[in-house]
Amino acid sequence: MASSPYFSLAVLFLAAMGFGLAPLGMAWLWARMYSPPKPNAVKNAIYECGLESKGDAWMQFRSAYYLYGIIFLIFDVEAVFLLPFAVAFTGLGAAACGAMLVFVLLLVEGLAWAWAKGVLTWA
Amino acid sequence: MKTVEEIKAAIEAAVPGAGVEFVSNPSASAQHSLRIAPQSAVAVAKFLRDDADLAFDFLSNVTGVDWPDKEIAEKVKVMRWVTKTVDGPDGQKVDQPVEETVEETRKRIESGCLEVVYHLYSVGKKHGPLVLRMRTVNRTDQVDLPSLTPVWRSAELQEREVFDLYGVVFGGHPDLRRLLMWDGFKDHPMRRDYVEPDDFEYEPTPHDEVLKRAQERENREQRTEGPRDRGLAAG
Amino acid sequence: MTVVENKAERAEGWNRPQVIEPDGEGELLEVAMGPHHPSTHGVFRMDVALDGERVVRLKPVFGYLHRNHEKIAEGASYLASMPYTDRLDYFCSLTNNWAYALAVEKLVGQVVPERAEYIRVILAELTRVQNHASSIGFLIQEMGASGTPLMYAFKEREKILDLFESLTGSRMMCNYMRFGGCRVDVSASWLDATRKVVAGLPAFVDEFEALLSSNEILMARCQGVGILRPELAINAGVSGPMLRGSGVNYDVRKVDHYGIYDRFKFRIPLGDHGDIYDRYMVRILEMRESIKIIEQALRDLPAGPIMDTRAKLRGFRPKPGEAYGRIEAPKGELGFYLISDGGLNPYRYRVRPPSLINLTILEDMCLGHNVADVVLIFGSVDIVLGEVDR
Amino acid sequence: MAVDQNLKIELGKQGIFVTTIEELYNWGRRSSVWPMQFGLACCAIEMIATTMARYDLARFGAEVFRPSPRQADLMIVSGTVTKKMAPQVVRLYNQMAEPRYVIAMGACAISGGPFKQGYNVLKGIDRYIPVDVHIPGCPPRPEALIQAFMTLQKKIDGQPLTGEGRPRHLDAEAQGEFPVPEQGEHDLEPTSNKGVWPVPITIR
Amino acid sequence: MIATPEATNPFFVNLDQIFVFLSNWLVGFLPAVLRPVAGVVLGVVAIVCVFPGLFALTTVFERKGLGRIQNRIGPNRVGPYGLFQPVADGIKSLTKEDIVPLRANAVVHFLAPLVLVVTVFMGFAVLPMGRNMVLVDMDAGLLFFFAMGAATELSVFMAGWSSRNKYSLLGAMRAVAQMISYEVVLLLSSVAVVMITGSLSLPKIVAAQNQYTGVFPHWYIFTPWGLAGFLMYAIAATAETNRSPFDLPEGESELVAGYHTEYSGFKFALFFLGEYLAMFSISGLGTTLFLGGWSAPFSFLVWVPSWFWFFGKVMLSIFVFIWMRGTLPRLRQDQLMNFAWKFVLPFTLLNLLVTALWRFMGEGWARWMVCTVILVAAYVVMGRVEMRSEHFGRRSYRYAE
Amino acid sequence: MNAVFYILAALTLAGGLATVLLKQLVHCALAVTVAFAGLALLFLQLDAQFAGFAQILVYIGAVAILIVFAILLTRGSELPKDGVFSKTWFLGLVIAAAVFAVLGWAVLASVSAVPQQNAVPSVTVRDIGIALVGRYVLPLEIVALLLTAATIGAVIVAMHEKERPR
Amino acid sequence: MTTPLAGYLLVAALLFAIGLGGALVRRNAILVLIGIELMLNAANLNLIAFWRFGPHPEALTGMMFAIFSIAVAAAEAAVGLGLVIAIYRHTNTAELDKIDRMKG
Amino acid sequence: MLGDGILKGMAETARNFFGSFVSDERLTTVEYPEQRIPTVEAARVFPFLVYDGANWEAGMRCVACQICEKECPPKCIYIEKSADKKPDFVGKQQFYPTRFDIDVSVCMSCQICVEVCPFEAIKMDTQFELATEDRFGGLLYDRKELSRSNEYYHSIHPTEAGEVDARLAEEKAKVEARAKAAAEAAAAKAAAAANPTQLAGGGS
Repeated sequence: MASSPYFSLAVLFLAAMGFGLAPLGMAWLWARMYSPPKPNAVKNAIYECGLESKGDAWMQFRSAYYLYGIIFLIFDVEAVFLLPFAVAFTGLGAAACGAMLVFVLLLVEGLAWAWAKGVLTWA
Repeated sequence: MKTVEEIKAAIEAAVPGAGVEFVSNPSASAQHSLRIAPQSAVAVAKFLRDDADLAFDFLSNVTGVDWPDKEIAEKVKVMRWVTKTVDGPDGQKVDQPVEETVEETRKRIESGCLEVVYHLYSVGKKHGPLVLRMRTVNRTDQVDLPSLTPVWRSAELQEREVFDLYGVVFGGHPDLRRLLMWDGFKDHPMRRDYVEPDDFEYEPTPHDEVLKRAQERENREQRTEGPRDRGLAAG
Repeated sequence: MTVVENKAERAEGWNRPQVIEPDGEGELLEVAMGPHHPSTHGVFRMDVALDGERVVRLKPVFGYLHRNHEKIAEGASYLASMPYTDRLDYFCSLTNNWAYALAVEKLVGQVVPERAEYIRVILAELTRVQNHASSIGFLIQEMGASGTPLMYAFKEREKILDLFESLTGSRMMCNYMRFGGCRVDVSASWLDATRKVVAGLPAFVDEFEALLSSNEILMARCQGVGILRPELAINAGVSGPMLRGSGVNYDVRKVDHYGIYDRFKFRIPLGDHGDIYDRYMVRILEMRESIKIIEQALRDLPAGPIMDTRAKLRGFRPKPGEAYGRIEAPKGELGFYLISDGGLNPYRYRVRPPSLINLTILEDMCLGHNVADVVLIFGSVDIVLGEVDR
Repeated sequence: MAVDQNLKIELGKQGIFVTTIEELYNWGRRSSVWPMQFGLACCAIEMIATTMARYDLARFGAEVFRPSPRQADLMIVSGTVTKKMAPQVVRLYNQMAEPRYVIAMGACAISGGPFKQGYNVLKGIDRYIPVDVHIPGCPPRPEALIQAFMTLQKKIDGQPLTGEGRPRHLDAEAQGEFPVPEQGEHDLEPTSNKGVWPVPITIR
Repeated sequence: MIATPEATNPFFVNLDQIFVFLSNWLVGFLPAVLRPVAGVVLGVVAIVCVFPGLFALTTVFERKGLGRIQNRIGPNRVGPYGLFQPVADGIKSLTKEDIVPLRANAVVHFLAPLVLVVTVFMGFAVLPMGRNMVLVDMDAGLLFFFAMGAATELSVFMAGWSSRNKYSLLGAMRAVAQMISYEVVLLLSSVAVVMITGSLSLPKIVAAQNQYTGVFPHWYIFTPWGLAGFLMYAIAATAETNRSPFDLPEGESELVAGYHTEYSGFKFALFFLGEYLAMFSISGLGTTLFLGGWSAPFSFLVWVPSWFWFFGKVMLSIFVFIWMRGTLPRLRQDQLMNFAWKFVLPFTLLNLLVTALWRFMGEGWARWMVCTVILVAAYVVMGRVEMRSEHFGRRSYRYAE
Repeated sequence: MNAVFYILAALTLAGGLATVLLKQLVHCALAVTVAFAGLALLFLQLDAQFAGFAQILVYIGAVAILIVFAILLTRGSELPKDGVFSKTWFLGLVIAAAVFAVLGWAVLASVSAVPQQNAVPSVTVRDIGIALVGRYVLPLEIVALLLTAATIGAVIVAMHEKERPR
Repeated sequence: MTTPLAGYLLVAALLFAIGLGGALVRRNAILVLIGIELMLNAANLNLIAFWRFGPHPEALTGMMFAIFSIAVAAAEAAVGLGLVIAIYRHTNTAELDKIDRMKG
Repeated sequence: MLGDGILKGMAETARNFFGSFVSDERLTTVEYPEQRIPTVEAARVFPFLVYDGANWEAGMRCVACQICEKECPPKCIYIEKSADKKPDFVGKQQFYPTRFDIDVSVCMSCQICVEVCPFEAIKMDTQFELATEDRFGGLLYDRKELSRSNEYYHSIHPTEAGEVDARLAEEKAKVEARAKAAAEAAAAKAAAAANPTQLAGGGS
């Protein structure tokens, strides 16, 4: 079991967790023992340039973010297909590469369309 | 550049009934000014800006001046009847009404005003300054003046400042709010009769007014609370 | 250049900021930038309404540094206001001194000895150099350059401040000029030191330009952003490098012929686009011109007294009257308006602060731009809060 | 404690453990004072000059100017605090995380300075928040700010971790919130925080 | 590998493998059952100790280096040469009060820095830091790295959203938009390397580059497509780690401190740590992909331990990060996004084609010429287009007398 | 079947349940990433390394971000005033339970009939790559078409008609 | 439980049911989509499990299906969420019953 | 080409980076407090009171004329005049200040007090390291804390102090000459007045 790569990853995961949690725990202990936290209404208010915060930050955002998200998603998926192809690339013939080229070009066409449509222009 | 008198004539020619008044400046700078009537101010301003010869397109400076109510004491000669003891023809002293001129000081309050002063230059013709002035009727309720912001944008913030600090209300100003003091503030601090808030608590090197207040406070504090240990026992 | 007279523009409200309609998607995010905000050069606040990241409304809020300069000056003697003028635009105390001295001299008709005029010119131009360098430094700092240009600017500024200190006794608050001259005379060693510093300035400007002027990121961020049309600039009373960045040839040094500027050969750089980059370049080029002026002044500096013999410090009572004196301060036209009622104190004392009036059109320049541009546009106006709020 | 703190730490690294937790704590605090990016007026320029090449506050590990009060330790009140600004200053101070320090830089911050006669000027920030170090000057030279900074470090060094003399932030009873003044019709209300600023008495 | 006398010298071989031997030696004390586990634990401990230590050093060197760029000294008082500065900063952060705003979402607020640190640490698992020095050699190592990198975006969003602060949320949204845009480039620019190497396993990628022609190594950066890919990778890596000139999410000039505005104490320190660790891991990956990983730059230097080269190269790229931070102003959001999608991404896609061309053209100088010409021409043309579409360029100025 | 499987299964299901039950939408989105991550780990446990990492990359890296964007774009951060469950929640629950019952029965009833292979299959990324442009080239191109169509469709649907002239 | 396959299949079934329940029970359209996403993922788990324990893992069928399914599900998510955003823009709500009412 | 401006900038910073190791021009830090920028002669920080001789109280030049108090722009000087008089440096009977307070937390270092002082009694110090934790005790200087010897004045402003000394010596000489003349005249007068009596006496 220990030879499995995932075991190392799990150990690293736990270690990283520990690395994050240990100092936070120490900080908490320190606060318990010596330096009492002193929360109050002004301190725990939202910071806004020294003024009282007006309105909520949780507001409606614009669709531009989402549009970029879509294109990113598509390219992420493309990468998922591209990576195994790339690994196999050295042993592949021109026809197989052509197939991949078609795949990539189809997605690029989507990108080009979005570009032409002005989606890629951040407002 | 034309002289101020020539400009005055030009204005009067262009804007009938402008009510322009020449105000001379006795100081060495000799920057004489024109006092314009508020009702025709915008028309005059537009003329000054758009006239090809004058072309005062650059409003450099806008400021307020406070002329407080003045107590004028004048001596008036008054004729009145006074009972005087005169030597009568029979040697007796007789009281007799006599008409006589008496000097009497009479006090009257001359209503003050708020004045707004504009300094104009011309960028195209490179001349200036032309000084314009406007006066309000008094300092209390009739403090309206027309805003020149539609003519010269640079008046926008400066007129707001005059409104804030002097209390001149500019009619036609697009956004007349306080500029420097906070919104809830009530006074106009640049007026000469403005009373500062009593935030005096302590000053190590007091003078005059401050010293008086320091002593008052000192007495009050000692009466009510007694001396504090953090006090600075100076002297 | 001559201002294009566009009659159609003279329609009602042409000089107001355009109204930007939000495009209806998403809500407006109302953010207060300031008074404690890293990019507002101190305590300035802009209430910004953002549609996405696009600014659709911007209301500047002033007064966080309103220190009642004018009120204090009306209660103090003419001389006592001089050190207060240092604290108006605290980058350029010497030009403030000069403007105030000039106004008082106009009021009482004092003549300044020639040597003092030369010293004033040298100091004012040194002030201009260090102000422009620092203001560019701050502008690029806002662009996020981790302070490197600012550091270089301040390195040079320190040299100039050393000169100020060894002459006037203080680094920033020089309190040097007096009505009718200057407080102390310059020494030969000071002049030598100045020559040395001035000799190093062109190299500094070159370095600055190599670091910044052709940087693609800087060009991309500054060009075409915050455009100010010349007609609006004039109408809004904008002055200084901002006005010239918009292509208007107007420099009080050339127009009013105050001091002895007529004796020096220098040019006025002008921008054609009126955007941030033009303002930046106009400042860079003005620095180069200022160096030329200083060199000429140092060469021609005459001997002689530095104070008008009739000048007096205490009990200074001008005749009743008024005067408006202005100079070309590094940030624009700095004017002082004084009314004397014959007393020891000015009856009315008014500062015409270029910083405040240059901010009149802040909203016009910012509307429709990205919120990140607001910071830059604001930085390119080059203000100092001490002068804006007084 | 004349022994150099750095030396002590070094000794500690080499196994000679002379460093108590209190000293370590104080050493850590004083060696890593991050100021808040907070400039008010003229003095702010000198404060900036202090961080610049000639004076280089970074040598003390204090060049990390944090724009957010949450991450800052030190508030350098550098310049005139007007009545319009005072509530914001106090709020910002409140929003800083403990331990926090305040340096009142320059005449205006200490007492209103030359502008104290003005109607809109707060006569000293210490009317509302506790100030650790005062630097007179108008504006103080950059070196003076560095010296004030060193004074602050010395002050931190002298603070015990427990017991009577411990600083405010270690004391659960001590005040943690400093009321933000309101802007009234003529003046701030209240005009000072009596808990921080007991009015001193002068006998003239 | 070309055998130089030093390379075969057992001393240098031992030096090269010193950490491997050390680990084996230490593990040797344990019973055989525990040995594999202990080996893993040792490796993990090494990662968890070395990189935070490197982070501490880097913060000092960054501050000192920036100082030098700016003609000043930088921290030099806390400990010898200021080296204990990070220790002090750490102690300070540990003992600082932890503020969670009342209206914030406390759980997410707490989790965000943890998620960041954990995911960033995970990336180190597949980086070969020297010969035989990799925690996990997986068949899909590169994919794993990117999968972990993708999760950091979520932590940034969590931080910004949970703070309920306008600047935080705006900063987080910016950060996420920026990171997803450049993540694509990061992926696609490494695909070129994978195409030539034929493996997603990072040790294999290094091994493929650890060959020499004469004294010169076969690093991919020394090929036209490799150089282009590296440039794009470097740009994307800078953006991905939010470093200048792409540091908008923290751009203090408008967003105060970006998504960690409301963080104090050690949580903030964890963000700081996470950012630097991400910088290390992304530089480590760049080193592995394009700069030959742990291989020596010249064949006569192969006797120098491999881990030295790896860390040396990483530190060199960190230096470039610092250098850029000291020089460049930052871009604007729209410019940054446009740059990613309209310049970097198309160029990277083109680079993929060129890479394919490179393989199909076979050995010889012709492919050097053709590939170089295509890439340079494309760069110049696209650069022009970029400058024109963003409306900037050099200007001249006029004077009035 | 071992402890790891149970842990991962529990993680996944807990993530799924939390997604369905939590009030705050952003919390749901974060919980669903946990479920995604658990699934990815299950894939890894099933020796499908590539699929597992691809799952993390696509779902946690992209889909979760997209969900989060969608939530912020529709003001989903605010808690709805009138409950998070629909009026017909009970019916939904019943249907879900019924479906689970059917599925579970089917699994338990049929799975023992399927021949099982317990040796670890040795599948490398290279194999996948070769298969992708070999046997599965048609699905690949179709997926490309689908993705392009999805891009265009999603963009058109989500794009805001710009009212202001550009 | 006799075979490991059954365990995975049961988990998948449970996840599917959870997803279905979520899709049916929640009012918010985004959560409905998330529920559907969960169901698709459950199917993926099935695919992988069958591939792993099936007779011909070297044929890669289940694996490839899973990968394609990931791609398709991602595209579905993109379009679905896009629809939600579009609907929100019209009706100013993402709650399904309210959307219903708006139409009616 | 896209990017050459950036490269140019990078080259510039690289030059500065490497230059900082070799050239002083590119490493301008002055490591305060160990190194100091030499104080220039003209420097001014806060005022002090000059006294002659060894005893500050006896030698204080200030005659409590209160001109500086009136002219001080921020009004940070507070003077109380004595009831009695003491001889000044020329021996003339003068008032002296029983209190002379300067609140350096208000002082704006403008030097106007120095300019208006007709008695060369108040001068500007160059000491700027005045940071203190004590707001009131530390920043309100009384006349004892303010007084510095003429030698100190010479040490910080040698040229100016020399001029002042020369001027004072001249004045003193003038006064003495006048006094001498007056004394002589008086003596002569006295002699003239005395002589007759002498004569008379002699004559009697």
